[in-house]
Amino acid sequence: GGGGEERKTEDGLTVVTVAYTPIFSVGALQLGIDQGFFEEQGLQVELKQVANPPSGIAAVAGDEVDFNYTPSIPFLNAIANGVQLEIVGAADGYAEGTKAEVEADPAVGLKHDDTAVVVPASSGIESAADLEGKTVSVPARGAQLEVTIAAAIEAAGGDPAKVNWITLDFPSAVSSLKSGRVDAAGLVVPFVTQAVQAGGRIITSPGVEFFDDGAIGLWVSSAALAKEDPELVKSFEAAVEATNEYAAAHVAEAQQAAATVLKTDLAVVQAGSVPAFPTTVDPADVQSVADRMKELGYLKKDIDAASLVFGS
Amino acid sequence: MSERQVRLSIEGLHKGYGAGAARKEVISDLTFDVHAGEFVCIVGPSGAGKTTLLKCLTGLHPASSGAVRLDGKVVDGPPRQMALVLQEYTRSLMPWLTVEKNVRLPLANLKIGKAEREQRITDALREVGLSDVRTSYPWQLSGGMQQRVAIARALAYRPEVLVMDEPFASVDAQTRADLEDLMLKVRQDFGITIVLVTHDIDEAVYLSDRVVVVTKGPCTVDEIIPVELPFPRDQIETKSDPRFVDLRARVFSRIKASA
Amino acid sequence: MSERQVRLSIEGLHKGYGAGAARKEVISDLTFDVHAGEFVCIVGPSGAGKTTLLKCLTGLHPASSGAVRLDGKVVDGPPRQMALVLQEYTRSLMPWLTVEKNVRLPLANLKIGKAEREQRITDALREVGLSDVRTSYPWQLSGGMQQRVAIARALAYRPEVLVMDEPFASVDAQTRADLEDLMLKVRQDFGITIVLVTHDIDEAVYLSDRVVVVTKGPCTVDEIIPVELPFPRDQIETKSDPRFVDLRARVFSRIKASA
Amino acid sequence: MTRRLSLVALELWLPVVVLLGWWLWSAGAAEPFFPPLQEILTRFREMWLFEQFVSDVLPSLRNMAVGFGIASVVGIAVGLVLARVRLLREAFEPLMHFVRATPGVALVPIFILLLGFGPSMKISIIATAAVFPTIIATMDGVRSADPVLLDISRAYQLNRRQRVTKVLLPSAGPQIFAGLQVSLQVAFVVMIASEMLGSTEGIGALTLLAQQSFAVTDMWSGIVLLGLLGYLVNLLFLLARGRVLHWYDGARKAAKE
Amino acid sequence: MPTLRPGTVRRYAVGTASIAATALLWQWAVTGPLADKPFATVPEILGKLRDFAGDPLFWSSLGETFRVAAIGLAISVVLGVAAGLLVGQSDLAYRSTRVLVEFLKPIPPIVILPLLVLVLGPTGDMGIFLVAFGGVFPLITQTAHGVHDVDPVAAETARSFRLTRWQRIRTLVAPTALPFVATGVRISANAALVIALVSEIIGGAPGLGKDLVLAQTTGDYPAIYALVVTFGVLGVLINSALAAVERRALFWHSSVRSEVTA
Ligand SMILES: Nc1ncnc2c1ncn2[C@@H]1O[C@H](COP(=O)(O)OP(=O)(O)OP(=O)(O)O)[C@@H](O)[C@H]1O
Ligand SMILES: Nc1ncnc2c1ncn2[C@@H]1O[C@H](COP(=O)(O)OP(=O)(O)OP(=O)(O)O)[C@@H](O)[C@H]1O
Ligand SMILES: [Mg+2]
Ligand SMILES: [Mg+2]
Repeated sequence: GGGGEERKTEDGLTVVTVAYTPIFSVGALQLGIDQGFFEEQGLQVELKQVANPPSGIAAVAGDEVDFNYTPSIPFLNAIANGVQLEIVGAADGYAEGTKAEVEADPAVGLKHDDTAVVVPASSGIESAADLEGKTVSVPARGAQLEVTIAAAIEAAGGDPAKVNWITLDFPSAVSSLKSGRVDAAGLVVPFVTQAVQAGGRIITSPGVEFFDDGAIGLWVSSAALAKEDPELVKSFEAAVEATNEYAAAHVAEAQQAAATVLKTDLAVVQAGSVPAFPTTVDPADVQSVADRMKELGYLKKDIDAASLVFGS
Repeated sequence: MSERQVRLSIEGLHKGYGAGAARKEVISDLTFDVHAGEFVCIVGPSGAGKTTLLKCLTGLHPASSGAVRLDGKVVDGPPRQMALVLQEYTRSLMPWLTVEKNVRLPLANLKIGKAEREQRITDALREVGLSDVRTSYPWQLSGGMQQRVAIARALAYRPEVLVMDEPFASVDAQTRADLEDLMLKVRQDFGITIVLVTHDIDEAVYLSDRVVVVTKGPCTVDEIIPVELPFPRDQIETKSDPRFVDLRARVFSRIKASA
Repeated sequence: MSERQVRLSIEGLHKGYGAGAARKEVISDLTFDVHAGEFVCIVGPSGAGKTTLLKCLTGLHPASSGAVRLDGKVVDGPPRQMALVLQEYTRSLMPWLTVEKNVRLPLANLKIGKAEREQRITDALREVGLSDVRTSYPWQLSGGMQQRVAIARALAYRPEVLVMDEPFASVDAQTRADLEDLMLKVRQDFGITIVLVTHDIDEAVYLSDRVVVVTKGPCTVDEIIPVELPFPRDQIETKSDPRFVDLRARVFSRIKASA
Repeated sequence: MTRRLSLVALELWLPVVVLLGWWLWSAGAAEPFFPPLQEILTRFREMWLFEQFVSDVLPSLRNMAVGFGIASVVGIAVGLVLARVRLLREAFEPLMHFVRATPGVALVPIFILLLGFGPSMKISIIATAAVFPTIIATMDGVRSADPVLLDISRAYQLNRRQRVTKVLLPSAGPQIFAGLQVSLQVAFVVMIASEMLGSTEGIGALTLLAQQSFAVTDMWSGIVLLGLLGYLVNLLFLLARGRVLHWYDGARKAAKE
Repeated sequence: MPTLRPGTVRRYAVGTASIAATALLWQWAVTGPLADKPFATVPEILGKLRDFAGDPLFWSSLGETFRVAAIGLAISVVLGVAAGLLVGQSDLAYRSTRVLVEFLKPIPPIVILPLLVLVLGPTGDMGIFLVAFGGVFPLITQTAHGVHDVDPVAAETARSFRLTRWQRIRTLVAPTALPFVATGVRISANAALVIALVSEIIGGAPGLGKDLVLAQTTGDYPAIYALVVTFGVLGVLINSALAAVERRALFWHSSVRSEVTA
């Protein structure tokens, strides 16, 4: 990270460091790099993998990387706690009409939403409301899965405050589900598939239910960078926009790129959901997430999403 | 007491340290016997190999070749009926145990009652003059006192064979004389066999039935000198016996020759 | 050599171990002087406090009260011109250093050239009879050899005041005699002052200008016995001098009385 | 009395200076990740005194104490056996180093799989991680016992139990306690890590939750709590050590008198 | 001696046999009682390891992890031994720093990681810092205890000859503390590997940790366990190397000596 002269390469490109979390939608970024959208904007991207969005956010806030991938929920958590960030682009999300489609036919949930709540097939849990009073595993407390599942429970008429949340990594969650140590598990693909194969049943796709159509995964930078070097941020924004436009039109290529970056089989990626790649971030989408989180008690104060988008 | 019966026999003993080119022969073809109830002193120049010999004798170190036998049985580890006082007395007491616990430690395994055990500890400590430091730790004692704790430990064990390596090196002349007489008395009372290494020629002659003079580089028996002075012996009387003076001179000249 | 000049003075020395109720007074109101170039031997019963006295003398332990002065200056740490041979010789050598490196260790701080340093090491080791084990480690040596390494270390240091605690306890009679003569020669050649603790009364009388007899519990000066035997002394001649035999008997009876 | 006071002063001057420095520096800075010390202390009081202390701190400490206890006993026993039995040492040393180099992220799921996520899982993880420093230190300590003492115990026919309890363990005591002190530190660190997964309560769970959700002040107050507890537990440890090794400290202090 | 002595051969044979037995036990467990659990079989793991062996990226990951662990460990040894010598010898230093050190010791790397990422970024430097932070305290503890182990008689000898402070440290204190330090280094060495990995998992430097995160997100169990095996082997190798160095450096120490004479 850091500004100054050493950012320039010999070809006159500006080096930007971008932190990402290893999920399938990172394929789009790689595709965009391969397609030269960043070079067109005078940028040379240096990728840094981080384990989870919070550490990426810390890296951005400390000016150690320039941009970071984060879903809107950890982003809002950080904002609420005084971390100065700005949204500079969309990373992934749901295509228009997805929510309606899934509501009409829950079976297609997995196709769009890579998250799901799985229960043992034989359990009596039929809807999210039944999760009240149960033990539910999530990969991290206060993060996306917990918030979305809580919202689903509330929407179905249950009380999310009465859920016993428990942190578990996905492999442990799958085996704990099987051995009955948890009543339900919030999972992502490919673990959803594994859990279903091992006798699990999907009761809800909390992601689609929670989010409106539009961007969920965001590209963010520190507010300081946005202020000091708006030109740089603007070029990144433009490159991301071009990237997403191309990726949305060439999903198969994006999946292939994801398989390469994540060093996994293409089949594994294809088994996952098909992400949408929105070109821009609609502040209203983020705002509605913030409002829902406030309602559910995950945020302590009101947030004005519009002011967080770069250039606003 | 049948003194002619062989208790300990050392036969063609060889012992070296190190291996290969660095090997150093310390004991070479050493042979002698110790009879039951006998008091044998070993004298010889510093670095001759006396300590090494005692370690082989007690089975602490294996012989390179040759054999040590106790009552006809080959010694391949410390035999139960032996007790040992090592030259490195400062390091041979457990610093974490008080004086009385140091003495008690080996007694726990003997088939004797508690009362007898405590009696033996009390007696042994009294005999070496340490009754008043029972509950001190070794590191709170002077060098000579530590050495006497090691002696008390061996005495309380009441071994049949007692092996001692310069046990009186650090005590004053008076205490030394007392301890010498104590050894003679213990031998008398319990009929035990004693092998003792010393640098004090007077002491060797005063105590022994026979004095074994060993030579240096490598260690082997130079001469075995019988001491035919009458028992009981007495510090003043025996030491002024002309035979004593003769023997002393003889031992001294042997050591001088072999150094 | 002006023997009347006071080199070391011990004045009203008190020293105890422990604190509070557990406090034990070891040295009580001890006073004597050592003159420049003098050879003083200290004898006394085991556990009297001789080692403790030497440690106060060399400034290793602080006095509880009273003072030790070297050339009029209070000793509050080991003075540069002193060397010390400790009673627990096995533990005073560094096991990770070879014999010659152990001897070399304290020489590094002296303002002498490399050649002289090596010469001193060679001389000192030769004088104690250890020329052939220069590169051995202490734990490869016998007890008596280790003790001689400690002596060689002190000799090579060429101190003005040499303080030794039972330095010959573990060597054979012949070596002991040689080392005694070595001490006399060193004193003669370099005019150094020597304070030596020993349990061997013959040795004390043979070596000393004066013998200091200390008593036990607590330690204090019992008697200071001047030894007016002529120099140079000789192992056979001096020891058969009737004055020597008298002095020996006198020292012995004092120790006996004070034990 | 004045000696006491000056000792206390000696122990406290640096921490006080550091605290003051931290207070002044953090009071002015508007860094979201480095909140003012004053706020941290306020949160500390709100978070941990005293309700949460019973519901979250005590269970964590109990897990740590039990785990450390098991690690101590097992570590000393295994270290002793490995030091004395060459065949076992040669067989188990590679395995031991293998397991030690295995990251917790890979081990924790296995433990969860086998033990669920109750206290027994946490205790097992703590004990497993904390046992190694003690094993290694005990092994090294027992192997450096003075050969003269070993000769003495052989000569006097000490049986195995006596050799272990009266000779080997005491002589290795100083090394064992050095190892135990490291184990204690490991137990502390792993106590936190063990609450990373499968927990809803405990110092670690709360501190990590705070960390993940950017409640930075809460996270700092967790760190402060950990530091305080660590200091206190170490004091207890030193007290116990002093009792067991009084002969050792005494011998060394005697020489300094 | 550079030649393979019978004892060395024997040691390797026994070690290899016990590892083989463990592998068999594992294979039995994952094909038998734990068959439905997310583990990988020995052939799967070996197959994956073979793939790794042919993959230059794997080797560069390995090298990076090793580099971070080694540099971090080296720093913690230098700092830990220096600090341990200081607090071991000076009561003033010990008492002044005790509260702070004991306060810092129980703070786990995972808790302060975000702060480090903030200050140092997701880089190898951060990994090195974490490894050093994790390893330095065991070394301080061990070294300080080692310093206290100096034989009082030897210490008096050194004082009586007025050895300078530096000489005392070099010729008396350091050799006495060396066995304790050696213990400390062996304790810290494997911890260094683990912490290097953890820092990569979060920090994203191109090391094995990153590969492990990838394997976990994609649920690739053979890869997970192949990486675990890689780490274990690395740990064993590092320890063997340290033990060999130790045997040389401590030739005079009774733990090594006994094997020579007995
Ligand atoms: N571990 C060892 N390695 C090599 N050489 C050794 C070892 N132990 C002893 N020696 C050598 O063996 C010889 C005899 O040693 P030993 O201790 O038996 O002599 P000693 O007769 O008891 O002498 P002293 O009267 O001085 O105690 C010495 O030359 C010594 O250097
Ligand atoms: N650290 C200590 N704590 C308590 N008492 C001690 C300590 N060191 C020595 N003493 C006591 O001080 C007294 C004198 O000991 P010191 O070693 O000075 O005697 P010594 O005259 O040198 O005896 P020896 O001739 O046996 O060497 C002894 O009674 C001993 O028990
Ligand atoms: Mg000997
Ligand atoms: Mg003494």
